[in-house]
Parts: sequence; structure tokens; C-alpha cells
Amino acid sequence: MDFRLTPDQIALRDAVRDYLSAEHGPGVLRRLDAGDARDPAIRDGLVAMGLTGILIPADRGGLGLGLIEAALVAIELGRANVSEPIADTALIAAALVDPARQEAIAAGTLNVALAHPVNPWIADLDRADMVIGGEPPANPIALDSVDPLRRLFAAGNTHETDGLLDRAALVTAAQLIGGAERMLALAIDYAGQRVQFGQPIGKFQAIKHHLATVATKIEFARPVVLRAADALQHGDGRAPLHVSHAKVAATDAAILAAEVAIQVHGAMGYTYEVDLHFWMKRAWALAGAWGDRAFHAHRIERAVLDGGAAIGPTFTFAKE
Amino acid sequence: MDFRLTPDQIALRDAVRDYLSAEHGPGVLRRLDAGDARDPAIRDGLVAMGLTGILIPADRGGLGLGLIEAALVAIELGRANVSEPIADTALIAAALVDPARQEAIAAGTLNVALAHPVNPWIADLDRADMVIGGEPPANPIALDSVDPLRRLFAAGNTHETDGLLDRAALVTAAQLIGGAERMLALAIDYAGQRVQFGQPIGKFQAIKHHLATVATKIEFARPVVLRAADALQHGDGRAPLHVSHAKVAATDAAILAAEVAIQVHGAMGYTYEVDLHFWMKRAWALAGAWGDRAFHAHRIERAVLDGGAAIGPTFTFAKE
Amino acid sequence: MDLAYTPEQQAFRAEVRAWMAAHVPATPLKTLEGRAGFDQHVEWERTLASGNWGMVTWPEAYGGRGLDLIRWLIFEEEYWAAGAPLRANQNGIFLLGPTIMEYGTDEQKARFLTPMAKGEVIWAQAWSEPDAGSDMAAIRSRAIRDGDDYVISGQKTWSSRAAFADWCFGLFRTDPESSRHKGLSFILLPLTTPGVTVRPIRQLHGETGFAEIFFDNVRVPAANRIAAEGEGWNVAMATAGFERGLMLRSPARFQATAQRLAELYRAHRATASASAKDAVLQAWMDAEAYALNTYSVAAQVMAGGRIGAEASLNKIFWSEMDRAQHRAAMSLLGAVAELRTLPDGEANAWLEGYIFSLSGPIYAGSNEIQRNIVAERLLGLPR
Amino acid sequence: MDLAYTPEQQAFRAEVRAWMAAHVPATPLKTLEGRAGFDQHVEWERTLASGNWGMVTWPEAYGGRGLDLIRWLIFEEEYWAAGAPLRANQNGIFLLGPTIMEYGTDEQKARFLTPMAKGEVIWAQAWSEPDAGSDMAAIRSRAIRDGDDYVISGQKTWSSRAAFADWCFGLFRTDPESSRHKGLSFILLPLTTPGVTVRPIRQLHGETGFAEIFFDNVRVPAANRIAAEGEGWNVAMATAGFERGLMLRSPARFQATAQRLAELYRAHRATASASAKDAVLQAWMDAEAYALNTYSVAAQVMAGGRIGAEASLNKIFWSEMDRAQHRAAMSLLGAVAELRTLPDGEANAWLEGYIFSLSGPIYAGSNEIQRNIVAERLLGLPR
Repeated sequence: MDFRLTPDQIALRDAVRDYLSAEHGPGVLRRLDAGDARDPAIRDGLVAMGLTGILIPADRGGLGLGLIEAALVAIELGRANVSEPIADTALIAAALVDPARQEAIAAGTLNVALAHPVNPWIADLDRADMVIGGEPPANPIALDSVDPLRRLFAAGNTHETDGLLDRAALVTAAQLIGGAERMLALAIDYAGQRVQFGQPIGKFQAIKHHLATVATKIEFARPVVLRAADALQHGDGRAPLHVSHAKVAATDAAILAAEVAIQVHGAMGYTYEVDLHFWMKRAWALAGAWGDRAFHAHRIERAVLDGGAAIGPTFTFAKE
Repeated sequence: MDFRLTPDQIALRDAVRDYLSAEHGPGVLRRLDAGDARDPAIRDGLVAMGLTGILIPADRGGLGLGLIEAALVAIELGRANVSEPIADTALIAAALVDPARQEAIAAGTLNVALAHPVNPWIADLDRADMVIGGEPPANPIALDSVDPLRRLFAAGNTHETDGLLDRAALVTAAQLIGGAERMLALAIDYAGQRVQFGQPIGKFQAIKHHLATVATKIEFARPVVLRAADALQHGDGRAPLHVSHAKVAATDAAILAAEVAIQVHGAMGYTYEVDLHFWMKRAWALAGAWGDRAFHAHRIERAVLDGGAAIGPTFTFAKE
Repeated sequence: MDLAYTPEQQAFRAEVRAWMAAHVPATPLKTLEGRAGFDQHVEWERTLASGNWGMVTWPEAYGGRGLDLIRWLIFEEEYWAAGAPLRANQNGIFLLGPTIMEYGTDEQKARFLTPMAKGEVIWAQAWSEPDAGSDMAAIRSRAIRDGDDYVISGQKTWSSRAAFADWCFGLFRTDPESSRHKGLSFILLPLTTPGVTVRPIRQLHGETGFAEIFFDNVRVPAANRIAAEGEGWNVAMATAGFERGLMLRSPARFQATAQRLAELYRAHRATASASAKDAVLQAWMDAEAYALNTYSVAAQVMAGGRIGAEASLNKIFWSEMDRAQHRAAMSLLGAVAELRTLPDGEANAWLEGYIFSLSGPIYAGSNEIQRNIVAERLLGLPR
Repeated sequence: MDLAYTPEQQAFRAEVRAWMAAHVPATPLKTLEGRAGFDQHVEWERTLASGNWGMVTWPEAYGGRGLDLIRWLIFEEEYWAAGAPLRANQNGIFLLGPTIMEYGTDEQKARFLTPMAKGEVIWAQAWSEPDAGSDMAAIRSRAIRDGDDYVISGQKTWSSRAAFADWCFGLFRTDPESSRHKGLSFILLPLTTPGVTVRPIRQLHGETGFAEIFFDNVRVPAANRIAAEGEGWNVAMATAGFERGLMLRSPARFQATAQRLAELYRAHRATASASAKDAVLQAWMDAEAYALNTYSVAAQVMAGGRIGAEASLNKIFWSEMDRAQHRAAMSLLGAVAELRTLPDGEANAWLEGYIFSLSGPIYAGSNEIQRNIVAERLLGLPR
């Protein structure tokens, strides 16, 4: 029993964070927003880091890591607001395809789009080599997300695929955590710079307390996401419950972070001039993706209120 | 259409407020708490003011007023934390008894206790001359309320009485509003006096904002209570809905006021030394009385979500 | 207290309802944030004026009907119930109009009010500056007296409607030696005056709802000043009170939202969460409470009362209610909440509304400022 | 990251569970706030000590078992799951003990720790003063050096357990010229020392959970001072960190509450409101999150990390969770919530718990102070 990240996990997280911090700043988001929202160079860089192989065994060209590592990477993708389908392909689909396709994913030559009855859309269908969970529509209809960096298409016929929903909800929750952390950081920065009434607004107790509340919310959502990753990795029967908890906690943290961050930014937060809006829009988009709050709350409700599922300390972790 | 109180209504409210402010301060509460929680002199004073006759026609010795006036008096009873059964007898039962009994109520010689299936208790049964809504138990069993000034007895067989529940819920809501206003006032007083870090704590923005939030909550609950009184007075078919709204809004305002007031008082609020606890305990007691939050939320739900009840501006007031 | 409408009030409601049924555009107008939509909205203002509905509470001499606030509330109820468009004229009729009514000379009233009520002149705000948002006393734009004129230099921002409006009103520093609340004056000018440059600001959802206004030695007659020189702060505070108070947000709009939210809930009942259901019920209760409070305040004002710091309670309540209502809708919509166009082909008004609602706790004085005002001026807490 | 218990950890859990099953009193003890109940709780401390369970993380030399924090969490889980009593010893084992472990001399450790672990000496806090609550640096009680002794005069308040405890620990001003954080020292003394008077404070629910302590020229040996003279503030801050941090509230208690709340919901399912249902689900989620966060922090501490301002996040979270859990229960109980004894004859533990939970956001540094600490020390906002 050790809830710490291992040195390898920390090294992976830091490497991804440093890379994205250097290569995928707000300027990139603005360039993608002005263009077609995808840049092969970003994808190539992530492939070069080995991220497409994170879940794939070493003998198929991957890194042979697990869902904890996938969640850590997803948090960093959320923090940097990466929009590439790498999350869908490498952190979700990679575990669901045959060995040959795994090799292709690790090599960065296969893109997988994901369909599921819970979503009315398929993301990045236009550049996908295959679709899991549905028939690709013959004539894809592009949908218009509030998030300018998302590319969504109306789903055709979809069906449930074993393991897909929980993996995707977990990765989505992790991205929301990363986004929430970034929105908090943006608001802290702004509060330290913006002067009103002769002082940085970050000196006002009202601003301090808003931001402290967000920090608390995030602090107590992050370990929930990591626990869900661990439970899913180990095939724990309670993993769906833990994933639902993770999605609800991460969504609530991100929505709160967005509302507080724009409040702290004042009217500037309402413009394109500051960067906050990219993360807010992603939060609003991911809040409903792979099971909205109600979907996951109902799964929790069934286990906790209806179910025979025992609750209490000895059920916190999987493998007692 | 005029939502203002009439000069007569203002005069009545002010007279009751001034009387209670002079005669029924915290010292009285402490004396009652140390004794048996009732003092005939208080009741006699309220009778002398004519309050027992408020709903009773002039030709039966009353003031011939209506439920708006009853609600205004109930707000003042809540503000002063009056525990006499005068609310039950004069503001609720008076409208439900025959003319002879009305005369006795106006004269202050008849006390009525109220029973209803929604409550597991009957208040002030020990000194009641009659019970509406139930058979008085042969051997009344005293119950122990958190509110030391309440006298509750286990209910025996109860039945529904037309008009009782809505009238009682309205009067309870009004008392909760008065109590919430008093708790806010106590917290404001304390925040202006208590010095920490070299200044009155009321100068800290966190304290200011807590109290401003309570003030907002109360401000938007008070007219809801008055509208309910008007609707019930006029026999509007939507009166039960409006009464439920009043009970929920007043309860939420009072519970919030209590939680914020004790927070502002700090550890002092947790003692018998300051007066706040009397009002907090009354709020906790009345929150569940005459239909708890769930009971009234369900009535609203049935009308608003299930019902054919139209909602919208032309349905705000009764008699369009 | 008398909560029954009089027969005359009921007749008035019927009159408004009939006129709206006959005149409200059948298809929704384009967005007020673009040129084409703006022109449509101005056209609608003129249609309204043709029925003498520009501002029913104003004196007949200034294009109104001389009606009381209850009629105004009834008018608003029927206006929003009929699905009538947003008011392009809002800055004029709800903010500047009452200000001129209170502080303007008779000549200024005659000159500005009627064209406002008729929708002939559309007004923009010129309040905030880059360093003077919540802290409006930090204004630096200068208006230097030169004979019968002022010469204005500086920059305003967050000017709603400025991209397409005709005139603007705002606060300028007429005493260059002054600081904070002193030495400011309240001045009106056409946005076509030489030296004025308007640069629209792109909002987060891509629209251009407000703009920056740059002033480069802009010459404005001193006759365009409202109230005495140096008295601008008091005038502006009154205007801000109107903004926060009764008129900015009429309750009918929130009741309409609550009703649509209840319908949305019914459509999603099978899958809705307990928290969403609770939020829908709260939305209904809050919209009702807001309406009741507004009728209560209107009655006070009709009896000669003034809205002071109470306006801050109002602003806190409606802005947080608005955000909560739309947050609940986003939650009910679930996976489609992010789509700007819903699967049925309709624009996702809930999404747009949620985004717009996020500005509510910020503009017209942030809710942090409003809570300070409530605490200090209404509750008497120490400053 | 490895979230599996080792076989040794599982065996330890089994050992605790078996011992608790054999020893936890079958009938609940009387309240800790009265003499008879206090004595029962002290007796229970000694029973615990007989099994060597006083404080499992302490070195064996001081009456512990030398176990790590994971075992402590397992111990706590089994302790609360078994329905074991509150710890009369809490001030000692969770606050003073760690403080002495860090700042005490070897002699002080030997003198104080073992009797603490054995439940032989029960400790009271003597922190706050009438004018020094949240603002603890405003302490005025003096301890004037006189040879090998200090002579203490002044008043402490909100001293938990002081009514019946044996010793107290607290902060006193040893430099009469000093102010604020300087010149304070951390001193321990028996409550039986001549000149000490304890006056219980009546709490709002009528119990006497804390007390005032009056000091009238109380003579205490300087050997009872922890750390150097004038270093008291730093020592106290460390103690307060323990209080807010890992040990004050072990997660098992909140998980137990969440479980009972789910059972209460099931009993009231037919009538419960949407808001109550949502609150019950949130209670479960929050209790889980708190447990996970605690395991995460414990892992950091076991690896040599220290809990700094993060303890404030913890305190904010558990205290507001605790209040929300009990508020939800009050709502579910409805009309019987106000009764101190429920119709089934059981004491209304939810009511008592709700009242107690209201103290959570106040004590150990109010949540307003905690949010300041989070904002300034963790988030780096300007002071």
C-alpha cells in the first residue's frame, strides 16, 4: 500500500509536462484555433516521446505501462489543452485492439476514433483509420462544439464495447483535472497582476477564498482519479463505481474552477484576449463526454443507495 | 396591485415589535430556560395587545384582520423567539373553530393545541383546552426537543383537518423569517465588536460576504411568505404551492443564517453565554415542523414538474 | 397589501398582449452582436415606438405613456412571454434615460429622451477603462475644458453596443489634478465625432458584444455634460444603481427561463440526476422570489421610496440565479450541451445563455463589490 | 503507486479487528463531557493500553508499536468500524505527543510520552484566550521567569477536556515586553497546581465540553517548557499543523457516517427530497475522497515529506464535509430531527453530531483563516 507515484511515474509526468509546457503553450492554441485545429507536428512530437505506446507492451513497440501512467499523461494533456486524438487512440483504444494494431498505434501510424451509445458524436472521425464501437457514417456530418479545438461528427450506429466506456471516462476525468489545475493557475497569475483599488486583486480576501475553495476541490478530486485508474488497471469489480466517482469529482472541480477563474478575471475573462477561454470550453465539452454527471451519479446511486455494494473503509481499495 | 404593507399593517408590526423588544429580550429567554419555559405574564401581555383576536371578527371580540397580519405578527414572534402557544391558538386555530370558541380565543381563555399526521408531536398539549386534528393521548408523554423553550408531547391518533396544514406551515415559515433576521442581526452586532488581528472582524471581507449572502437569502424569502399569506387568505387554488414555497425558502434562509451566524461568532457562538443558540435551536426545530423540506419540495415538484400547473408571470398572483 | 391586479391593469395586459401578438417578429432576429442583427433590432425598436411602447413609464412628453411601475412590469411580462427580441436600446432607456430624467436640464431632457424612446438614437456605455473595471474611480480618460467645449483623450473599454451604436455616455476626468472620485464629469457624445475610434472586442464565444473606444482629442460641447462639472461620480453612481436595480433584469425573463427549464427537465426526466432536479426546482422558486421581490420594490418606489444599496441585493440574486439556471440546463443536456447547434437543428440557446450568464456576476459591478456594498451600507459593518 | 495491502497489513487488520471485537464495550459509554462518562473513557484508554494500542505509530520505548502510518490508518478503520469510544486522550496522543516527539528533550520524551500512550495522564489544551481566538498571536497570559520556575498569570479558554483532565499544555508570554508571535513559550503543567482554577463552559447544547482556566501566580518548573524560551510560536504552529492535518480526523469516521447516512436514506427513500438524495451521494463521494487523500498524504509523510499548509486544505474539507453530512441527516429526519431522543428510544446522534459539526469550521483555526493560509502559502497570492 503506497499511494505515492513511483520515481518512474514522476519522471514520465514531468517529461510530458515539460515538453508540453515548452512546445504547446497558448500561442499554439491560438494558431490552431485560427487554422484547422490540428497540426501534424504536434502529433509527431507526442509520438516521438513514445506516448502513443504507453499502454502497449514493449515487444510491440510500446512502453508497457498501465492506466496510472495513462491517467498521469491525460492530466498533462488536459493541463496543456492538447486536442490531438492521441488520448483516444493511445490512452483508450490501445488496450482494446489486436496486437498488430497495437504495434501500429505505438508507431504512430494508426488513429482510432471511438463511438459509444453514450455519446451523440465521434471525435476526430475525419482522420481516423478505424472506429471502435460503431459504424462510421457514410457521409460524416461535422458538429459545431463550443470548443474550437474539438472536431466532432454525428455518430451513426453505435454499440457498446467492453471496457471502452470506463477507460474513456477515466481518461476524460484525468483531462478535466489537468484543465482545472491550469484554470486555477491562470486565475492565480491574473489575481497577482491585476491592480484595482490600489492593490493586486489577489490581496482581497474574497478572491483568496474563492481560489482556496477551488484548490480544495481539486486536491480532493485528484486521488479519486488515481484510485479509479488503479482499480480499472487491476480489474477490480468496483472499478465502474470508482470511475464514475472520478468523472463526477473531476467534472465538478473543473466546472467550479472555470466559474471562479472567469470571475477572478473579470471582464477580461470574457474575451479572447486572455487564454482562459480555451480551458473553460474544454471543461464544458468534457463535462458531458463519456457519460454526463447524471449518468455517473446514477451508477454511484445504484451501488451506494440501491445496491448490495458494501461501503466503508475496507472497500476503499481493490484487492483486500 | 400594491405589495406595500398598509399603514395599519406597519403600525401593527411595529407595535408588536416594540412591545416584544421591550418585554421579551434575551433575559426573558434565559429565565424561561431556567424555569418551566412558560410564563403567564407573557401570555397575558400578548392577550392585552389583542393578538389572540387577530383573525377573529370584531363582533366576536377580535381585530378582524387576515393572514397577512397574522404572518407579520408571526415574523415578530420569531424575531423575539416567543414560545407561547399564541401562534398555534391565535394565528392558526382561530380560523378553524366555531364562533363561541373564537370569542374565547380572542378573550384569551381558550388554548388550542394542534395535531396533524405530518407531525409526530403535539406542542403545548399540557396546557391546551382542546386539540384540533387528533385525540389527545390519555397519558401524554413529554418529548425532549433541542429547543429548551418548546414543550412537545407524543401525538396519539391524528387526522387531517381542512386548512390546518397550510395555515400552520405559513405561520411556521413566518416565524423562521423573523428568526433568520434576528440571527443576522446578532451576527452583525458581534462582528462589529469582536476584535481579532487588531480590528473588528466585521472589517474582514470574508465576514462581510458571508453576512451579505445571508441578507440576500432573507430578502428574497420574505416576499414569498407574504405572497403565500395573501394567496391563502384569498382561497387561491395555488395557495398550497405558494405555502410550500414559503416554507422551503424560509427554512433555507434560517438554516443558512444559523450556520453563518455561529461561524461569525466563532467559539462564543458555541456557548450558552451569547444568545444566538436560542434562535438556532428554534430554527432547527421549526425546519421540520408542519411539513419538512422534503414534504414541501414534493408539493412544489408535483405542481411544477409533474403538474398541469402552468408557471410563468401571469400565475404569480392569485386573482388575475 | 393588495396583490390583485385592477381591471385597468388587466386591460392593459390584454392590450400589450394583443399588440405583441400582432407585431413580434415570427422568426427570431439575428444576433444583436453583428451588423445585420443589430439593424434588425433597431428596426424592432422603431416598430415598438410606432406603438408607443418604447418606455411606458416615461412621461408622454418624452415619448412614453406616463404609466407606473406595475404597468411596466406587466408590459415586461407580456413582452418576454411573447418572445420579443432583446432591446438594442437598453443602455438608453434603462440607464441613461433615468439619469437624464434625474440630473439633466429641461433642454437636455427634450433633446435626448424622445429620440431615445423612439429608438432613433442607440446608446453605448463608456464607463470602464483598462485599469478601471470594478474600481471605477481609477478612471484616467481626460476631458479638458477649452472654451465652450471639452477635449477628450483616453480609452474606454467593455462598452456594450459601442460597435454599432450612435452615441455614448460616460465618465471623464475634467480636473486633471484630481484623483479617485473627485473631478469627474458625466458627458455624452456621438460616436461619429472626429477623433473617436471604436475597436470591437472579440468575446470568448467569438461574438463582439462590447468594444474599446479610443478618444484622440475629441471635441465635445460642454452642453453635453450632465449635471455640474466634477459631479460625475454621483451621477454615475445613480446610473449604476439603475443598472443593478429594478430595470436591468425584469423578472419575466427569469420566469420564462424557469419554465423552459422545467420543460427541459420533463424531456430528460428518465435520466436526470437528483442534483439537476433539485436545481430545476430551485430555479422555479428563485424566479418566483425574484418576481415577488420586484413587485415589492416597485411598490416602494411608486410610493416615493428610492432604491439604494438594496439594488446590490438584487444584482447578487439575479446574476447568481441566472448562472444556476443555465448551469442546471447544461447538466440536463449532458453530452449535447457542448454543441452550438442541437441535433434538432436549433441553436443551443442554453449554451449561449450559460456563457452569457457567467458575465452576470462580473458586470455592472462585480458581485464581490456588491457584497461589500450590502455589508457596509445595508448591514452597517465597518469599512 | 501500489494500492494493495500487503499480507502483513491484512494480518494486522485481522489482529486489530479481533482485539476490538473482544474488548470494545458492548454498551455505549456515557458522554465524555460529564464526570462519570469521562472516567469510563479513561478506563477505556487503559484497556486500550493493556493491548498496547495506545498509539501504534509511537516507538516501542514510549508505549507504542513502532508501526507506520498505513497501519495507523488500518487501526483507525477497525477502531471506528468496531464502534469503539471517542479517545479521551486525543489532545495528548494526536497533538502534544507529536510535538514532544519533535521538540522535546530525551528526558521530556521519557517523562511524558509513555504515560500518555498508557492513558495514565489525560491532557487538556490551553491555547485560546478571550481575546486570542483565531488571532492566537494576541496571547496575553504571562509566564515570568523566577529562578528555575515560571510564574504564570492569566486566563485561557475553550480548553477542551480541561474540566476533568490531569495536565494542560499551552502558550504563554515569557517575555513581557514582546508582542505578537515573539516572546512566547510552550509550557506544560498539572491542572492540580496551586493557583489553577478550572471553570467549565456551558455549551449551547448544555454540555460542558470545554472550560476556562484561570492562572493566579501558578509556579511551574522551567523543565516543563518544550523547546527554547521564546520559541513557543513555532512549536505551537507545528502542534496546530498536527491538529489540522492527518491525525485529528481519521477518514474511517467519515466513511462510517456516510454509510449510516446511506442507511438513513434507505429508511426515508419514499419521502426524501432530491436535494437530500444528492447530499447523501455527495457525502459518500466526499468520505471516499477524504480517505484517498489521507492515504496519499500518509504515503508522502512516510517518505519523509512534511505536512505544511496542505493541512489547511484538509481542515477545510473535513469540517465542511462533516457539517454537510449531518445537515443531510437532519433533513432526512424531518420532523423528528429536533428531538434529542428519537421515537425508537435511541439518542438522536444525528442532532448531536450536527451541533458538534458546526464547531468544525471554527476550531483549530477557523476556515476563514485556513483559506487565507491556502491562498497565501500554497497558491502564492499576495498577503
